[in-house]
Amino acid sequence: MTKFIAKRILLSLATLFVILFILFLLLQFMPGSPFNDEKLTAAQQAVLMAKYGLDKPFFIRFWIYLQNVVLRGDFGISYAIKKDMLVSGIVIARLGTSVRIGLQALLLGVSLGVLFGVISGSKRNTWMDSMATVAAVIGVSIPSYVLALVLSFVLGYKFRIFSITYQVDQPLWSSILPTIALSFFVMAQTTRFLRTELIEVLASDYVKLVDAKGVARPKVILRHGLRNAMISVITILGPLTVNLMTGSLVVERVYGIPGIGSLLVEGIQVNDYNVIIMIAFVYSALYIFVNLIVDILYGVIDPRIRVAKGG
Amino acid sequence: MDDRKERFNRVQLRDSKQQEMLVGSTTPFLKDAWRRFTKNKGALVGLVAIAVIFLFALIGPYINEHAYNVLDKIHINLPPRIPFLEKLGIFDGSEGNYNPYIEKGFTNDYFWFGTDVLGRDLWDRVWMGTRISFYIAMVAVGIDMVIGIGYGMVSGFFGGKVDMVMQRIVEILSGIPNLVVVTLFVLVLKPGMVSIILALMITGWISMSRVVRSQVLKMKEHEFILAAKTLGANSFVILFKELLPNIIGQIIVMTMFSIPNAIFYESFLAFIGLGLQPPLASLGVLIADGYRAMITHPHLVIFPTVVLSVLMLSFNLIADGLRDAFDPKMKGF
Amino acid sequence: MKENRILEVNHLDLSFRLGNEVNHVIRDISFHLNQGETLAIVGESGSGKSVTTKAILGMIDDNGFLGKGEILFRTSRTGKEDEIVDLTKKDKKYMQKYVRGSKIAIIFQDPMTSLDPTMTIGKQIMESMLEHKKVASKKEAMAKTIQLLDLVGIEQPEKRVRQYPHQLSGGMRQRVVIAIALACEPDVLIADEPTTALDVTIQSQILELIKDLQKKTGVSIIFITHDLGVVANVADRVAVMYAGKIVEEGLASEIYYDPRHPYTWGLLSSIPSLDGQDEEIYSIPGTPPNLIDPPKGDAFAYRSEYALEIDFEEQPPMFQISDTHFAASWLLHPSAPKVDMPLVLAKRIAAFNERRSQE
Amino acid sequence: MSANVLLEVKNLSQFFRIDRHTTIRAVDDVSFHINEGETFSVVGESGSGKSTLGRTLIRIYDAHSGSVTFMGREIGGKLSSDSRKFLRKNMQMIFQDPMASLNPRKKVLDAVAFGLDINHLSGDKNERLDKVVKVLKSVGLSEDHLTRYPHQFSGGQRQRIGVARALIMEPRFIICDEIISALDVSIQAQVINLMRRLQKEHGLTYMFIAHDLSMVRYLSDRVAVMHLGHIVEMGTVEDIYEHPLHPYTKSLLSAIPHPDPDAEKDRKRFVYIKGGVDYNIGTIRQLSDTHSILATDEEFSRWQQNDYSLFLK
Amino acid sequence: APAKEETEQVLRIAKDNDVSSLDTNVATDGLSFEVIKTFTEGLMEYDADGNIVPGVALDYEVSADGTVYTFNLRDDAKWSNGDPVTAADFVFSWRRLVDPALATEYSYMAEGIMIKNATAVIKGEKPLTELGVAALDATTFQVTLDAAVPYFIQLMTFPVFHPLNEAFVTAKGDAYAKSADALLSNGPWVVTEWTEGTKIRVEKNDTYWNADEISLDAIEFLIIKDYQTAALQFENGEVDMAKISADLVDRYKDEDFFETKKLGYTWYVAPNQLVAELQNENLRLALATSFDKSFITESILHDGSNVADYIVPIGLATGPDGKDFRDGAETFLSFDAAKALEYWNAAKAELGVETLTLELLVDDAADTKAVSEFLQTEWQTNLPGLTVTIQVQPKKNRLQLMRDGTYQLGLTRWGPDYADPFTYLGDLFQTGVNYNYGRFSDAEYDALVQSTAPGGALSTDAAARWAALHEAEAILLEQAGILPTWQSGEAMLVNPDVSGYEFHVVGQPSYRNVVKK
Ligand SMILES: Nc1ncnc2c1ncn2[C@@H]1O[C@H](COP(=O)(O)OP(=O)(O)OP(=O)(O)O)[C@@H](O)[C@H]1O
Ligand SMILES: Nc1ncnc2c1ncn2[C@@H]1O[C@H](COP(=O)(O)OP(=O)(O)OP(=O)(O)O)[C@@H](O)[C@H]1O
Ligand SMILES: [Mg+2]
Ligand SMILES: [Mg+2]
Repeated sequence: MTKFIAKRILLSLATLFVILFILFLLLQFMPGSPFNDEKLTAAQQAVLMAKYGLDKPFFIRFWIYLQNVVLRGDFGISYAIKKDMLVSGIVIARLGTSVRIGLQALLLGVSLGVLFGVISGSKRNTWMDSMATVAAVIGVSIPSYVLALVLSFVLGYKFRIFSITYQVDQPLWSSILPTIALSFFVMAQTTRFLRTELIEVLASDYVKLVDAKGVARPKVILRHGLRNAMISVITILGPLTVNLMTGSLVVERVYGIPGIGSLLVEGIQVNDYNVIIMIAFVYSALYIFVNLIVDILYGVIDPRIRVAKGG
Repeated sequence: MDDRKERFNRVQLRDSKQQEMLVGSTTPFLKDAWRRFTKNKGALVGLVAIAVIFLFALIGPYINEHAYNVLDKIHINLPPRIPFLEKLGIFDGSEGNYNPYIEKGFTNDYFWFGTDVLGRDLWDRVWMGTRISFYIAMVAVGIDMVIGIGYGMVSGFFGGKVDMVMQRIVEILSGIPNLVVVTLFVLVLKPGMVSIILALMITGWISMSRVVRSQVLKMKEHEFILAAKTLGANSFVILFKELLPNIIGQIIVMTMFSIPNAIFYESFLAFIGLGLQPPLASLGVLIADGYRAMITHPHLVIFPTVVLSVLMLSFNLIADGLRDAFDPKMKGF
Repeated sequence: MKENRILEVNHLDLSFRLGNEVNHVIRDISFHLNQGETLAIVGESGSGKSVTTKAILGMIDDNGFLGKGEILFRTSRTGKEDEIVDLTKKDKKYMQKYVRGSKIAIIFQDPMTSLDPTMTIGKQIMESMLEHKKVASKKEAMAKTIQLLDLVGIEQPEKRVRQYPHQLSGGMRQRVVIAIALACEPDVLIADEPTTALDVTIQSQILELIKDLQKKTGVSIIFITHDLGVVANVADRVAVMYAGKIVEEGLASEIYYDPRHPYTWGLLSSIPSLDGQDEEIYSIPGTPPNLIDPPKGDAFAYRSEYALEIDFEEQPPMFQISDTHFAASWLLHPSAPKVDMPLVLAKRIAAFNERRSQE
Repeated sequence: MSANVLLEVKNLSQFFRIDRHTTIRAVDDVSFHINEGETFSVVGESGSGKSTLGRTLIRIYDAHSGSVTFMGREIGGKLSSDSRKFLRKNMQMIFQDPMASLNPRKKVLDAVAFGLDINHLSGDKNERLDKVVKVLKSVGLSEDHLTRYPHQFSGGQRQRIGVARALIMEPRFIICDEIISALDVSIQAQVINLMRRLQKEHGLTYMFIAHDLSMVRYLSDRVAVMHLGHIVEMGTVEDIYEHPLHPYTKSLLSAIPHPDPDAEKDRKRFVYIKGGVDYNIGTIRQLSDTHSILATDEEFSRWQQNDYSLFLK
Repeated sequence: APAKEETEQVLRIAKDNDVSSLDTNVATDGLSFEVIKTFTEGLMEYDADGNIVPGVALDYEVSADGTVYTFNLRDDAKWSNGDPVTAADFVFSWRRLVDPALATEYSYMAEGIMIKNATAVIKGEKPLTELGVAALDATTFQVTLDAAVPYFIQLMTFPVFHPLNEAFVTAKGDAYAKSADALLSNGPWVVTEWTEGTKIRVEKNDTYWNADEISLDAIEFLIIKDYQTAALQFENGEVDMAKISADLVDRYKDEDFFETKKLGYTWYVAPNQLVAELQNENLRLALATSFDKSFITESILHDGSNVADYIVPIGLATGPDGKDFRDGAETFLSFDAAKALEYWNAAKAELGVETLTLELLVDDAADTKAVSEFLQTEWQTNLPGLTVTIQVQPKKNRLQLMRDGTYQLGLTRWGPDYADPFTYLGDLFQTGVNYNYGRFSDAEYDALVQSTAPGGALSTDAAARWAALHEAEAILLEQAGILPTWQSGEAMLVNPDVSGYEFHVVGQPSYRNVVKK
């Protein structure tokens, strides 16, 4: 197992390197520069570019950046969003919030999704199934910003149950609405996937055998059905988790959450290269990390894979 | 019991056709799938809904006297008002306790979905927007299918090193945040339809290619593929004549799922300001614009959202229905 | 129900809804299982063997429904006297609690897919013991599981209990499935083609095992297969099924040495004889009928060279040949003309009889 | 005798590399020949390498090592396009699972004509149709079936379509990979009869892969017993069934169930002890012209003295 | 959560963007300056009526040629660490502003007010010490300019010219101004909390010399980017002030807490004269007069913005006569569809075309998009034969394209740096000036504007200078060098309990006199 993980980590580092390179390259093509204030003269712009070494050739810049990142863990400074501040400071300050709310949403969404998925998958073609299916489809059909605003309008404004905006001093309480808003999609996806999988698993020979053993239905569904169905549900949860953790721009915006999703968009809008790269880097690293976790989880759930991977 | 002797006469074996009663129905696969599909109420509802929406997208803008791009400096920000329904107290042109139609004396005007800040008729805009959303979805999906299917088939079929390299590429592509790639794309090219479609192309096909690849991996072990090989079929023939028709069901299902994704994605781009160039407006643009005034003029966001949601809902229902219809395990149902 | 019978199926009908159509899969079927015996049900694919057993366990698919008929089962709940229950009248809850696994257990055809890939085999065996409270603790369940694995001939059972299905070979998996079935010491064991997916060597081991177990535990077995060689090996009595009906039923020796139904003749003849290499093997022409619209009269008549006119008009009743031997063929009617069974079969039976008489 | 050898296989091996540590030696140094017009059967337990052998012969897989001569041509190494064509035309294969071996989305007509189409042998439309109809008739199907899909047939009919598909190439040699295992008893007989009739009519040569030993006995001329990638015993039907020498062959034979309750009651079964024999150190020994066996000196002498105590239980 | 029991006066303001820096020299954006102004004080400050009044300076003297300013600093001004605010602090800060090593973006302000040697220092050609600033003693600060700058004093309120405590800044090094505890205050409040992306809180500074006059105990700037969320927060009583977008005006326009105000921004369409057709004056005039500006201000924006038939906005600058620059001034290029058509026909004849297609480049903001759609229709309706396409780009891109001159028509705006018409007429439209996107060029205009520039012929004659500026504006607009469109307004929700909020068309709002009941 350790060998497998070590191998994967090495591979991941290589992938990250390539991603970093591609990002760097992409930003090269981005029109404009971070010093693009309407009042700035061309000469001043050139001075600023020189100050931050942005006038150097592409490969040299990449090489310097790489050295800074690898040797010093220095992701550079922000050019525009938080002038001259260390990007790592800004991103890390926000990452925690994004990750936490993302995970909260994941937890809520997956719990509800599993509940609905199990209900509709095991009580197929009943009204409960129809309800859950419709809920799930609606869940993936309404744009999240509309949903977010409706939630804050109704629950935060009309009934004043929850805080409309995120409050740093009440991190849990004030993140309830965004958590709900974010969890909707996860819930819907989980429900749908789980339902399909569960129907398939419940029709499988081994579940029939468990049935024939006289095991009570709930146990059949939970112990055997759900477990096996989750194997493929986890596949979709992987990338979803990363998206959640790196924050949804939309939800962050509506609830005023200081997360990295909105920071990324802002970074792109103002060409704040280092911010973009670090967030993208964090995203990629998370993506790869989560996929690693998913693979390990597979192994936990599905012993066949454990052996195949030579653990 | 009737014991007549002659009933016990031996009978010559009937002709062989009668013995060989064919099992299964005689309908070909697609017809069969269609039959199963039509049994699925949800899917049918979805299909009908899409047909209706499509119809409205075609004729909607022409069935009232307004137009989607004509400004009306007087009739701005009007809530919906629909004849007959207004008598029931709904869609009577009031917004809260205020009825601009009455207050401003537009008593003979009916804007079914209301108007926007430029006085454009929302009914027309919604259906024009639907048209564009359909268009985007179709084009994007079309291209996505070509790339996704091609990529997935090659990767899955040739396996080995080819597969490894191709999967690494996919991993890298999906490791880069979509938003970065897409925004850069839209920024480098001019924002607009083409960029949006190209942007969708960059990563939109990945899930399709995954599905296709796994299907191909599953299928290629089937004996009929081996059989084709023993008959001398080359890779091209095997991929397109043997494999493709057999995974088409999965592909169609996947396509149905990626249509809402494309529509959704476009609306997301609209939200962050990377959408279409005005006065073109897709549903996504309408919602994004309407969103900003949601607590003031909710009709601006409600109508496009409802249409979008119904559209997505329908595509999703159809996708679900198709998945069941194409699933051989569901055979006979 | 007679004293020595543990299970009796009487005039059972079972159909599946297929869209607008109804597939009459089991048509007025009756048979019984005696205490401690092995009843083999043979018949070609699709004749309804599996469905019948599923009906006994109350496990027919959602689109299936029972028509008339009853399934009588002699059962005892701990401490009480034997009672006879009609399983068709019992709800799922009852079946789950008091029948499935605990009183009637089943072994499925395919060992590769019958085990949950994500659970150790030990847990899968223990599951039903714990569910039916046959053991007091997990520890006891584990001990018993190891015993069971030993019983079904798996070496190093202590090690195996912690393994997952994919770590076992096909033969071993089938043994595990058998161990699962035996976990609660059921009264009836249904083996639905337990060896079809295995190769000959392993098949013979599994067959030995099942027979051995029966000797040890006295369990009554319904053995389903289409392999007449296997049937000869395991069965006390044989029921031949065709198109949802039992067409012939009798002691194994009666079926093999004195078959009466043309379908049974066909089946027996289509096994290649050991010497006659040059002749064609006898084969039953055609395919089984479509039960959505079952033919009138004898469903086999369309494929039978012995068909009588009446076969196309009326279903034959069960004619009794001996105390234990019945067949549903108009050929057994007194008015029917005399016909001879296929020559190959006649020859083979003659050879059998000769050998028997020698012994 | 060598004049009518159709296929000659020498030291053929086929390995599958799973990862750095494991390589499956699916076919391991196998040599045999098949005579024109005969039925050569390969039997053995599941996983013994029978299918791999067949697939390697027909070049679904490229052999790891060894040579294969077919109708006087070497077809073992790299194939010229000419040889490839020759091979496709003269050697065909029929598969185990009649459903899985037919493309479910193809009508019978196209499925059967596939080989013609691919190799551009179909000629015009009518010619193609004629050929298909002719071959369908010869396997007992009719024109009515042309436009149907595989799922609309019964298992036996499907297998016949598979046969027709191979037959339309007018091959000399057909590899039948467990073509009846998935079929019902009654249907098995139909297919076997068909195969035998075709053999007679067209002078075909078969390599018949199976594990149903009674069927093998019925239709084979010569039999090879495979185990763990090796041919452990090979001979005429009579050699193998009446005078088996290898303990593995004996255990196989003892496992065949007979449709005879009395006989079955007091059968004695042998169980072959796994690992009892290391095939890699044995060599092929000729018992007679036709009968050969893989054994070491010691094993050979023990078996000849009927001492199987180390190998069977 | 229920509203908290308030014992202290805390003003909560919803802000639609975040600060980019709290370093006085480095900051560039409005909010940053606004926050900086709460905890620093410059030489001069605005009072409630918009008059320039002394801040850290007690008074100042100016030399006769207007090039040497000598400020006398008050001796009770203190930093929040107890140090006195001295002339050296100004010298340090100003030198830091032009330090090429720091390369601040706003160093151009030092050039703009013509501090002696500023340009050379910025370029690194002269040492920092050569900059024309000096601390004559602890409380006397002297600035030497290259020429008289009429608006010099007024710019002393601008945060980049505020003092810095050298000892503190050097001690903090790179960390300076990167967090709440790396900031020093000499203003009414002191930064106590700065949470990334969420909130900045300033609390009353007891060491401030004028602390007694300050009534607010704290101000919280809450970053809420979504206007609707901010508005709902306002309605819930969670914030006291919130800017709202045009879309929300309808909901609040009749409420007593709804306010609008005029900003100093003028929006205009810059026709790019590198495009051959747009060199045609009639075409530009046709474009300029063919759209109903009032619809934009009344219906699309309705946030207090004004129809702009001018370029120098209302309320920007007060002339020598004590009147606003616009007061009684001419208007140009008013909407007149009939006239526009005449221009159009003339243009078509001159260009020899019947139809024409032009592209309008706009920001991706909601308002500008709506306006562009309006412009498009108006132009197309009122000027038959004209087709207008719209290109929407993020602001940075739009600016880049306009700067590069690779556009046709561009909707843009200008925000004044100081309260003088020169900030528009001088900085924007002279030949060859950076921000002259449309490449407007007119010799007469250049000459006039030059004469009003610092050190120009009229730089000391206020009345003549004013007249010249009026004349220049007329030249620019009569040939439709640009197409003025509207002067920005801003709609806000303000808690009626809050009073004393001071807003300035140029410069930052002030909370010094705010009282919350
Ligand atoms: N859920 C179902 N819906 C419809 N028809 C069904 C269903 N289950 C079984 N059948 C049909 O019932 C008939 C009997 O099936 P069954 O599985 O009992 O056959 P079998 O005798 O066990 O065959 P095999 O030897 O192939 O296992 C078949 O024709 C089958 O198609
Ligand atoms: N493509 C492959 N890759 C890796 N291993 C393979 C491959 N094909 C076959 N094998 C392995 O080679 C061995 C021989 O397989 P083969 O299919 O030839 O056996 P078989 O005798 O035909 O068995 P069966 O009777 O089950 O069909 C097995 O261990 C199998 O797992
Ligand atoms: Mg069955
Ligand atoms: Mg095989």
